[in-house]
Amino acid sequence: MSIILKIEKLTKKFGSLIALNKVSLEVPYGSIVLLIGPNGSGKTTLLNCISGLYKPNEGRILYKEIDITGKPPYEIAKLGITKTFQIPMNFKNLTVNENLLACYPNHPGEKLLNCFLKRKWIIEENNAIQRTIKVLKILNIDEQCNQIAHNLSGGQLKLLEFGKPLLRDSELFLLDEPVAGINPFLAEEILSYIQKVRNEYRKTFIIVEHRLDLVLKYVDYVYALAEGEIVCEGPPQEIIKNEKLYEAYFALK
Amino acid sequence: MSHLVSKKILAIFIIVLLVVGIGAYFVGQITVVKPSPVKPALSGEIPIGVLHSSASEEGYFQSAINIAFEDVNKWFNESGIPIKFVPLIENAEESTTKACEKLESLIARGCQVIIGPQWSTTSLAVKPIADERKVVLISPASGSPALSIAGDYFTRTIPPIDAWQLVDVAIAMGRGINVLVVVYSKDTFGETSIAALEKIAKEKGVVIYESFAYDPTAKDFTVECSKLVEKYKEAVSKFGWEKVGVEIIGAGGHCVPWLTAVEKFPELWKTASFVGPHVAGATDVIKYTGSAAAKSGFTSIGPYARSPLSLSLKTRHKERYGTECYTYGYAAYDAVWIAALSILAAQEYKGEKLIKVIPSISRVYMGASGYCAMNEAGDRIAMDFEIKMVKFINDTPSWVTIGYFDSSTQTITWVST
Amino acid sequence: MALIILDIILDVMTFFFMYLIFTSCLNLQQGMTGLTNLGLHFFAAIGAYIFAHTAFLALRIYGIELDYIGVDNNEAVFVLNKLFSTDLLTPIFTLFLTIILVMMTCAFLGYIFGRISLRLSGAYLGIFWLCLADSIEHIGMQYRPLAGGNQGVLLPDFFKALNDYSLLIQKIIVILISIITFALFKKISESPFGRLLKTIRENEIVSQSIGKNTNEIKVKIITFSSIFLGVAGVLVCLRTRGIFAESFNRIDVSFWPWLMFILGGSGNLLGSLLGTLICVVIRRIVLYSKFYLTFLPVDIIWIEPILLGVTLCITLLIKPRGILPEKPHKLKY
Amino acid sequence: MIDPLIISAIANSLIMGLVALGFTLQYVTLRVPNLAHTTICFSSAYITLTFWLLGYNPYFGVFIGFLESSILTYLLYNFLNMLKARGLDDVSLMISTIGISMIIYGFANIYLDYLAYVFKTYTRTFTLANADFKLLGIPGVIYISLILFVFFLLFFNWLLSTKFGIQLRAIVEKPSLAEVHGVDVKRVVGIAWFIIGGIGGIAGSLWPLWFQCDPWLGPLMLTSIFAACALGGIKSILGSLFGGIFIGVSQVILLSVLSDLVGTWIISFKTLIPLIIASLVLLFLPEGIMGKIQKYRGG
Repeated sequence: MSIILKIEKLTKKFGSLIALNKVSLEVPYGSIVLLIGPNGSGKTTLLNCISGLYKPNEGRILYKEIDITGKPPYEIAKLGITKTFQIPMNFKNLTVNENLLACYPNHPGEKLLNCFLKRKWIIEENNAIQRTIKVLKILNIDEQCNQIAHNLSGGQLKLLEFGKPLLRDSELFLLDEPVAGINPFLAEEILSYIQKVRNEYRKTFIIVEHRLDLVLKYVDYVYALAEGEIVCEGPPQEIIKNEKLYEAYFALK
Repeated sequence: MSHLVSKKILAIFIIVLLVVGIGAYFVGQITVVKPSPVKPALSGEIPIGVLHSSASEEGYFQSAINIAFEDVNKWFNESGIPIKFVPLIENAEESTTKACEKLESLIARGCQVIIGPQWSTTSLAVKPIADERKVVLISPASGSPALSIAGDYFTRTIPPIDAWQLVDVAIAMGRGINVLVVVYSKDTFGETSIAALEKIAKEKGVVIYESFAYDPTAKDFTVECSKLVEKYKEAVSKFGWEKVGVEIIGAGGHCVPWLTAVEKFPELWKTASFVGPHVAGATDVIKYTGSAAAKSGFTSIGPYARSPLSLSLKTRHKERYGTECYTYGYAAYDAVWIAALSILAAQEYKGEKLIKVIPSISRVYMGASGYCAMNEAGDRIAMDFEIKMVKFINDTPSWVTIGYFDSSTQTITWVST
Repeated sequence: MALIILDIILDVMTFFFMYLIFTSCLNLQQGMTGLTNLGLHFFAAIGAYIFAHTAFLALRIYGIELDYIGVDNNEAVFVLNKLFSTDLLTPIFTLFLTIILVMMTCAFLGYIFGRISLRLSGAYLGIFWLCLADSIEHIGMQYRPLAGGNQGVLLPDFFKALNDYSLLIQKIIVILISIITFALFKKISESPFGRLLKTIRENEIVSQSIGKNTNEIKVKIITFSSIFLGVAGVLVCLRTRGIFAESFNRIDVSFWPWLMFILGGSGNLLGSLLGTLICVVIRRIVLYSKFYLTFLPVDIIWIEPILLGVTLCITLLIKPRGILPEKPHKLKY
Repeated sequence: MIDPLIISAIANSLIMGLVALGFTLQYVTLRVPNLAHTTICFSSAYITLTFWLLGYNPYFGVFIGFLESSILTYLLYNFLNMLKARGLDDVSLMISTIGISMIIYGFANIYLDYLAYVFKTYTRTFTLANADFKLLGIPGVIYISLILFVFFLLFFNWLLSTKFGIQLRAIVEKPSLAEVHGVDVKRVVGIAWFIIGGIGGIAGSLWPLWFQCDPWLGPLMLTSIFAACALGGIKSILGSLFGGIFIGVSQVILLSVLSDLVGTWIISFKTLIPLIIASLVLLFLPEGIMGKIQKYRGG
């Protein structure tokens, strides 16, 4: 089982504060990896480093044996890594469908010169629309399809956020708290959908989530971070027995 | 849905505008081309356009123009001619694009003669339109030699800049100056003036030691003035105090800031000759910077005419507006008269006719600014000048006439005070 | 009287179409991409300055040596007018060449300045452009060889050969070019590219995280719109039959388009069109109706800036998103 | 007798500093560059003129100028808040300030026309330099502006240490948080704008006592003031003062030095100096000098 993402001794400093300290981890193809840890333990920083929003100070990030360390976000995204945001960040004044359509990968109509000739992009556009509708149906927010994004409720925003990576056929999904603030049933649905996607298309997921009760039974492998270091790792069943985790969380000594 | 509707409406509106407009234009062309079958003998109200080109100096001759229109209408009324002239006043506030717009709006309102524009820059800008639409411009203030072209529709009631600079040089020479330190405003007036000055100075054997430009939009001339002082000192050290004079070339509006700056530099208070912009008798110079002007012996020239009109205009302007009539006010006053008389002579209110009549009328008209004879190019041939200087008269600075320039003999007769 | 009214209509139309170019560019930059630009007169001035040098190309062709920017300007114009009264090909070629040159230069400059201004955004960017444009205007006014300085450069009548119809032809050219510009920009706003631009306006980071190279696109947009701004500058000069740096000042060329743009509705091209129409019509009505507004105790020319300001403020108060706000993109299925 | 250049430089820089101070404070409190600020400030110069025309000492104008300008600024602040409540973005707010400045420009011209009509004189471009008193051969405006400058410097030091000042700083740091902690943002910022507008008004009313003044002065000064603020670091109030002083000095001294170096032709390009400084600073030093220093201190 080969490795899709390999992180070697990744270090990220904000001024004097060390957010990530020599973090190394490996993510195999088609796995669902969970990152847990108390707030400020650097989970989100890690994701941001992978997706290129932050430039790490040291270490390397290898994606399919390609070094993507410090590449600009759009290139990394083009390579097939998609990140969703903890607080749903979307294009507020655009409609839901536009939000999704914009995510459609390498659209010919998004070239300045093509856009004057409709025939050059109309077919691709239709495909995009079909796909969007499918995704909207899956996330059952298709009633809100033509609403302006900032009129949606928090949960719907989460769903929209989760819809973006589905529209892009990425290999690796970085989901930052995908089910936080969503009612348990929907959360279960989303997570099971993640598993379905994984099983059918062999996509890979890295999930940051606090609600272990919901998530644990879906993931294959867990990394626990604390103060920017990986304190323990392992399959979910073992990790919950591991007291290092509780130390990390509750600083028990 | 409303989206589409508004789209449709707009589209229709545009198309209608387009069609109507172009159609209108053809109609316009045709009607303009064939001589309009208007009244044989001229009568009724006739609009004459007035186009100011700067807000800041508007006050300088709008007042004179008002008086002129009253006089003209009074005269026509008394002599029983059923014509009344109404001024249509526009102001282009120093923007050439605006000037073009306003001119077109004046033409659209049926003006065939337009008094103005004021400054050479604006005149140059609007001249092509005037030529195209065959409308006569009579400028009371733009002296750029670039405007003296025969066969165009631009005329003026002041002589080209050379005439003015000739006087400035004559003053200097009359005071025994043969070195000049000059500073000029970086605009049409200033640049053409300095060119003329250099030419004349060369002929007369006056050395221009140094001449540099200043930004007319500047709000503080201290730096410029310090440079001026620097150069002046150099010149004095080379040629001696009594040989060196200072001249400032610029629009009338620059007098006040310049004199403000001069007051800060005692070196300039005692110069052999200090000649400034052509604002002889301007009230604001006295009001705002009187002491500086008096200290530095600020000298300036204005039109001078031994004509009753001149005096009456002067006095009435003073009593009505509380200010002296500005130099170009006299010229503007004459412009109105010439326009009116030419319309009367042509018996038809059309630019093509009038441009032929105006020069000949100007040759028989003795105006407030003197004898306004124009040449073929529509430029005023000559003008007599009054040389005024600001002096302390029992401790209140005021304008004093120190001499007269006779254009026929090109000599100054100094008044002993 | 009828003639006057028709004249006025054509006049209004020319102005409308001239301003339409500026407002559409503004709509593309600010309304869609979120690139604030208070210095629309920068590229307009550049285009005009280039025109000042190419306009007298014919002299070279006919082999006449004159300092057409400086002292011999009038003579040059005189000569050219005489030549053009029989010749139509040369002037048209000159204009064509001018427009090509202006397009190329403005594209180049747009690319350069777009690149170096990437680090700025929002108000900063706007004021950066304002400073840039004001300085270029000032240089044009002070430095004679660039564009005649304060005296400006007079242009020959390029369609002298069609003596009476020359004005009409010029106006038609303005109208055509502006319609082409509008059509192109409309295409952009309706295409996925327009959607992409909106994503940049809304949230650049997200746009990057879904694989859009936002910087490239921004530079593209500035380059593209600066081409049309430059051409608009040429058209302004063609209309005023002269090149005067001070006619490219902030109020006429930047603030008025901004007002039209805000009035019509940001991000909606039709809104810009409507705003332009309203503003131009109002302005011309004020201009022409001056003599029926004599009851006003003040000089009418001060009414115009007040009108600008009041219209803007009231619009922002009553309809913050403009008369025709941006339409949400509906999906039918 | 001091060289007038120096006096010009001092007067110019002090006035610039006071105006730039207002611009920065308004920016940091509302996050909107108030492009009408200079127009409002220099509109109080007409009050000075009025007093002089009425035959009083022009310095009476300073007090009324303070009131006029501060009230205008306060009204503007409320207007901007009204717009903000309607969900306008910063750029639209900035444009609205342009509109305001145009309105003020128009009314200023009308007012000057009125003065010209009443006092039968030319008021379009005016300067009251010789209406000013002299002390030891130095015009009074220098003393007055110096005193005011120092006074406001101390005043601000004191103000920022009071409860009001702390609240203000909290707002500058994080408006939402300040609001949560029970700071009446509208009131505090409103007062700040009132004061700062007044200070600008005083600076503006001192202007005609040494320089020339006309209605277009305010809009013209905008770029210089912005250059000053950008140079000092748009976020730093102290920086803007120094930026203003620097620009003010450079407009006079730098120009005269340049004209010595490259020749007198440079003088006609004097308006370019602030424009170029502003563009360069924006491009290569966006956080300004003060920002750089703080960064440097921060390590």
